[in-house]
Amino acid sequence: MSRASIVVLVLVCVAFAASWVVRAGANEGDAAVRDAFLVTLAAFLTLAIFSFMYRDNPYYKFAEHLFVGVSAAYWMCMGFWSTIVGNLVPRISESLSDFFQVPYSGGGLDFGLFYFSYRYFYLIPIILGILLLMRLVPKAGWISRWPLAFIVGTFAGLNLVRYLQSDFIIQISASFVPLFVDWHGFGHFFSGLSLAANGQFVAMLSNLVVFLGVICGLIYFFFSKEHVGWFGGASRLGIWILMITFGASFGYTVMGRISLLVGRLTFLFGDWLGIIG
Amino acid sequence: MKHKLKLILVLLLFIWGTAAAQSDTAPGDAAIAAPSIPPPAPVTNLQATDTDNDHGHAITLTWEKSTDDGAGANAVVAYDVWRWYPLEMDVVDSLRQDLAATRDAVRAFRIDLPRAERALEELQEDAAKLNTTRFRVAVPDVPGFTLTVDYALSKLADTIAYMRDNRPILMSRIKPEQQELAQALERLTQAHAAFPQNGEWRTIGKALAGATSFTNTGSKDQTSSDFFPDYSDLYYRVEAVTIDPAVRSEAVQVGPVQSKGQWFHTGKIPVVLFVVMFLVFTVTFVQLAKKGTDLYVRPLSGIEAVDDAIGRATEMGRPILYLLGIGVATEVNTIASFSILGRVAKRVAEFQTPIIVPCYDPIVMAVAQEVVKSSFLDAGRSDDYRQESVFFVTNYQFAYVAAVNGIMLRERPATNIYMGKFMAESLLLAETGTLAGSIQIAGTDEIAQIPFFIVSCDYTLIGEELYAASAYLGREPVLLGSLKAQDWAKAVIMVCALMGMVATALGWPAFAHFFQVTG
Amino acid sequence: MRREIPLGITIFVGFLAIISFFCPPIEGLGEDFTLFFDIIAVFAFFLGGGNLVRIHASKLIKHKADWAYSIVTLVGFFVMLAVGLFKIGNPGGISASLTAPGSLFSILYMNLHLPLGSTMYALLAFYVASASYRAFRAKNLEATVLLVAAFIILLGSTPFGQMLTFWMPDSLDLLEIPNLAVWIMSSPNLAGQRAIMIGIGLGVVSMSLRLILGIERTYLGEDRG
Amino acid sequence: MGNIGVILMLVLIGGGLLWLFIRALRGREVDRRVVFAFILVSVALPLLLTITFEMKPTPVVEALYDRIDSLPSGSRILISFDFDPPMAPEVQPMADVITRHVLAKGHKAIFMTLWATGQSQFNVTLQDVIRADFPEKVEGVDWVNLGYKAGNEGVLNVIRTDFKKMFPTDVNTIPWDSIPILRGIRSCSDFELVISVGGGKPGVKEWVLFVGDPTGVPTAGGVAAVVAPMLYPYYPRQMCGILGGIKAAAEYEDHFRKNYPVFSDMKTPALVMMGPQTVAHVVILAFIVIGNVLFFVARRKEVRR
Repeated sequence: MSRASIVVLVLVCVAFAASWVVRAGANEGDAAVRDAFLVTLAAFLTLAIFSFMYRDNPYYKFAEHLFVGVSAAYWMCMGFWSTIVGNLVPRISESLSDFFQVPYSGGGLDFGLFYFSYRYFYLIPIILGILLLMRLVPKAGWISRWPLAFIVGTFAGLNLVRYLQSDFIIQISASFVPLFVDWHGFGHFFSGLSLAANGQFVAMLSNLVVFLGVICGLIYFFFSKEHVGWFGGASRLGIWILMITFGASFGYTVMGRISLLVGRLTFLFGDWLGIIG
Repeated sequence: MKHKLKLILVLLLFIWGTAAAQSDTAPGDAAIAAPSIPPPAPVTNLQATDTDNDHGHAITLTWEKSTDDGAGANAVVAYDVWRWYPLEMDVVDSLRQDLAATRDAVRAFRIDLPRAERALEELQEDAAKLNTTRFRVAVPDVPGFTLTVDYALSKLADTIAYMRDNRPILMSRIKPEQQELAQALERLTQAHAAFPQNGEWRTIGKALAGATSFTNTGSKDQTSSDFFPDYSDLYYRVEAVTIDPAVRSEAVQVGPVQSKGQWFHTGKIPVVLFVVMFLVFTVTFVQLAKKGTDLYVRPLSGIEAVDDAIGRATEMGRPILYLLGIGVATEVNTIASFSILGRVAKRVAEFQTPIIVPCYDPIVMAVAQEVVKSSFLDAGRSDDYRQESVFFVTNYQFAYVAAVNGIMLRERPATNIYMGKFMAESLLLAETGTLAGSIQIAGTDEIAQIPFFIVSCDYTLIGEELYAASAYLGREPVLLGSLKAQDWAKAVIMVCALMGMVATALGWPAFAHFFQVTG
Repeated sequence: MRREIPLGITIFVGFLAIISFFCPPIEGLGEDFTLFFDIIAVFAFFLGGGNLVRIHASKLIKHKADWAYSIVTLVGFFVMLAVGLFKIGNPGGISASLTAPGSLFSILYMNLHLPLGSTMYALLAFYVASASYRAFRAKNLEATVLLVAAFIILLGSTPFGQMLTFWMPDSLDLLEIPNLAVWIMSSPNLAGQRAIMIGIGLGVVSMSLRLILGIERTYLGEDRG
Repeated sequence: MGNIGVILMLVLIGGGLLWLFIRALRGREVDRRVVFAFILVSVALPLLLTITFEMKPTPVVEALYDRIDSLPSGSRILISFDFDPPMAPEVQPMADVITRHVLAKGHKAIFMTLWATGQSQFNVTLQDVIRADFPEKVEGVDWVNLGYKAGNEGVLNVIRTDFKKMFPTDVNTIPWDSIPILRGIRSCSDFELVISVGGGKPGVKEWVLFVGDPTGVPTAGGVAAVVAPMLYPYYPRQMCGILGGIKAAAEYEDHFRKNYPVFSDMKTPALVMMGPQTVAHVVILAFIVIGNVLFFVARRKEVRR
């Protein structure tokens, strides 16, 4: 450890302690000391992450490693309580439901002709889960491919039809737009020609842009045809449309990112330092 | 303070008596007023059919409006819908409620008995500590209401005794009650067939004036209170009602009708057609490719860059970082990334460059380990494979980023490859990668994140290209065949869009209507 | 056999899932499969958590670079795990929600996990700026188009966009920056989004078909088509 | 005092940018840490000085406002809180102002969440809006919170046809049938409007795909800016209004405040946030200009060589 880093460490510790004491004095109630510690800790972690922007440093490393450990455990606990206790147990066992004090729901699959109780149906994921854990046994590791095959297969099937319906068929039909909006002949069209945002020309222009944009965008994605000649021209128009899309998307997103920073600074200035209301 | 919890149990006792209570509802006697307006005309052409495209348990009624639906003194304001219920339905209902009550009671006992016992013990301990039983404890939720400890103790003891005595009895009742319910359910079909004996008409709903249809649905769950029996003869009546509820048309009756599930949802025919189209295209072109037909694919710069990037890493003697993103193994983008990882890992094994694969999801990690391992095996370098090169980081987006950013600055990989699903972390990763001076190749189908990759990575695969990448890298004719099929589907779409536009311009809604998917 | 059985499973369940979409009596199967996956994922947490602990423990034992920080990870992991799995310090005991207000688990979440996560997220504000500065340069035609679109949208989301162009006559008011921003969002942007969406839809469908038909099997650790 | 602060701020930021611009003309790059510092200052100072602007609603925002406003009062509206604390700064203001509008108009609000973490976010709205501004509204009669159910899109698949199956009780375990506001609600189609406020997955898009499209119930959403462009293809056919990002929230707040004078002094977190937003945007724009100046200066040098 260099001398400078020791000085920094001491300063950080002093600042932490000072903040704890000052906050504890400002807070009221039974848990004043505890709350002061927690808010100081949260502020310390916030600043530790921000310090990464300057460069990698021990405080960031500390925050990063803490974050990894805590978050891994957090999601494990959430998974256990919400999936196993919340969804699996109520379907398979009445006495376990009572143990965890969740309402037993039972139920099953009703195919009209026969009835398959969840009590047995939901043994399938348990078996698959145990097969997955066979990875830990070196000789039987290959059997863990079964649950993986199950997962990939089911979701390939489900995604296939879902995407076909929602991202595909519906999007195609949404691009069926009339190119002639409010059409009363050429005379009317040219006499009213203007760039007014809600005028006839702009409405028609928008529809044309959408239609051509979709077609050219799709042409850009053609893999098995060389992009030359008119096809190449269309593909070039397609990439421009995509670039406008990405530019717009980027510009729009900046807004949200600033809000997040405002949120953090509000915490630092408000909850921690108490200088804004 | 701490006696509060215990006292809940005492209160439980007071409530207990109501456990098996049943309530009778007497039908309200509506005052019979002399009709001041003439009754409206009844509905005509009433039809009852099984609701289409469902799993059963529903009947749809349709009718033509009463001629008085519209205006006039006796204008129809609503249509009352009635269904004939055999009395057996009530039997089923009450049996179901009994069973539920018994179950609840058993469960309550199972949970509350140990709590009551504990509470009794604690209360006794407290009393012993204070050496008196002459204090009062507050009852929660009832401000200002307190009980003497003596009273609370005796009540608790009574509760415990009551629970102990009754639990076995209650438990032994569940089985027979279940059987009884099952038998009653079996009798339902017969009871419905006995129309009009042993049953009565009950109102099941209202359709507002102007409506010409009504759907009567219920649950498919036999244990639910609104269970709707399939394959049973059902009868319906519809009456037109005026503003004065006593003035109504004569009832029109329809039946018998049975509900049942359909094996095919006709509203989804367009989807089926597209599935079949895809299947035909894919199989055809894959067969063609297998026969050796030469299929052209245009070069993708992002893909070509992968090889160079691996070469560069080898020259510099630095590792390659491969990220599968934050998708789980069910998502197709993650699966596409597995395929790309397989190809990349094979090259990496050939070049003997180290590879680092930090994973976001344990299942993804398991698959990735499998993929990398067999790629090394294929390259004939299974000895070089180290399992710790593919590892789990954490299951939370930003913690994952924090850790990967650390890896980037500390391990200084020569090349970062991002393939799969990326959300907000895209820019955090890519900017840190730029800072570390790595060559970066990205590919994602998250539209919102593509711009960030475009601005900070050297090469970016846009949307669909991610799915094509594995076929490109694999260079197997079969996979290229499926790319060709994809292009044909694209051509079909463009033709459809063109035709759709023409159809809209000419005012033919039928074409657009075909693309309507219901359900 | 080691390869045929998993492939058979994929093909069988894949087609089953497709059929369930069209067949009302088993339309709920997709839901059940989702839940199956969640349950299997919880089993997989044992793999993930085990892997995490093993890596950091080995770092610690072998005194690799930054080994001291592995202690932080391990302590954080085990403390959070114990608090969460056994609901330590939860006022409502076992029946209360894991994240009940006042429980130790939610206190740790609110004061460790949340500030860390939000701050990591907020770093984006800075990175967006540095990326715009570095990358939005008119190097070629495509880059210029990207730059101009982003510039107009950025300007349109500030009140200055209005101030710069409010003098435009009504017949040209499409060119007012806020209107132009809206038009870009709703016309070319929509076209681009839609093209990408349809493309992705196609890619997903094609990839899924390859999986179900057994053409693509890299995920099974097999690199032969 | 405030004015002096604003002027000082403008001088500081403007002067700094001018200096960087002049450096750029000489072909000197800006270090990324300098960019970071400018962003920090341009967000922190307006926040400390609370600078706000007037807003004019864009059509997509107005569409949602008009939809809520034109429904006959007493309509039942489902509002889903599908976000978590890290996302909250951006979408919580939308959830708050929509809730306020719905209740002020006399509609019935039914709340739920698809995110485990959405529960605590609802509590924020409960404290800040419902309890604070509408103490007379009765839980169970004017509004109800159904809470969280695990299962993401699975939940939507179920409630599309059978709400009670997924939510047998509300968050306080009061049975469905004994809550007056829910009487007659069987599925999502029984709502006059469904609004999802969120920014991730599952979120607004899932609501549109799994509920709005199949049932035809009007669906609207408030989302983080990053998701908004992805939703535009759904407007106006599949969605009847979109709030994208804090700017839309600010527009909604301003529009609502003007039309409901009773709430003229309500908290407007989104409007407050627009100050830092605007300054930061201008700074980013300036950096883009500086970057391009640098690029052209460098190119000219190359051409000369």
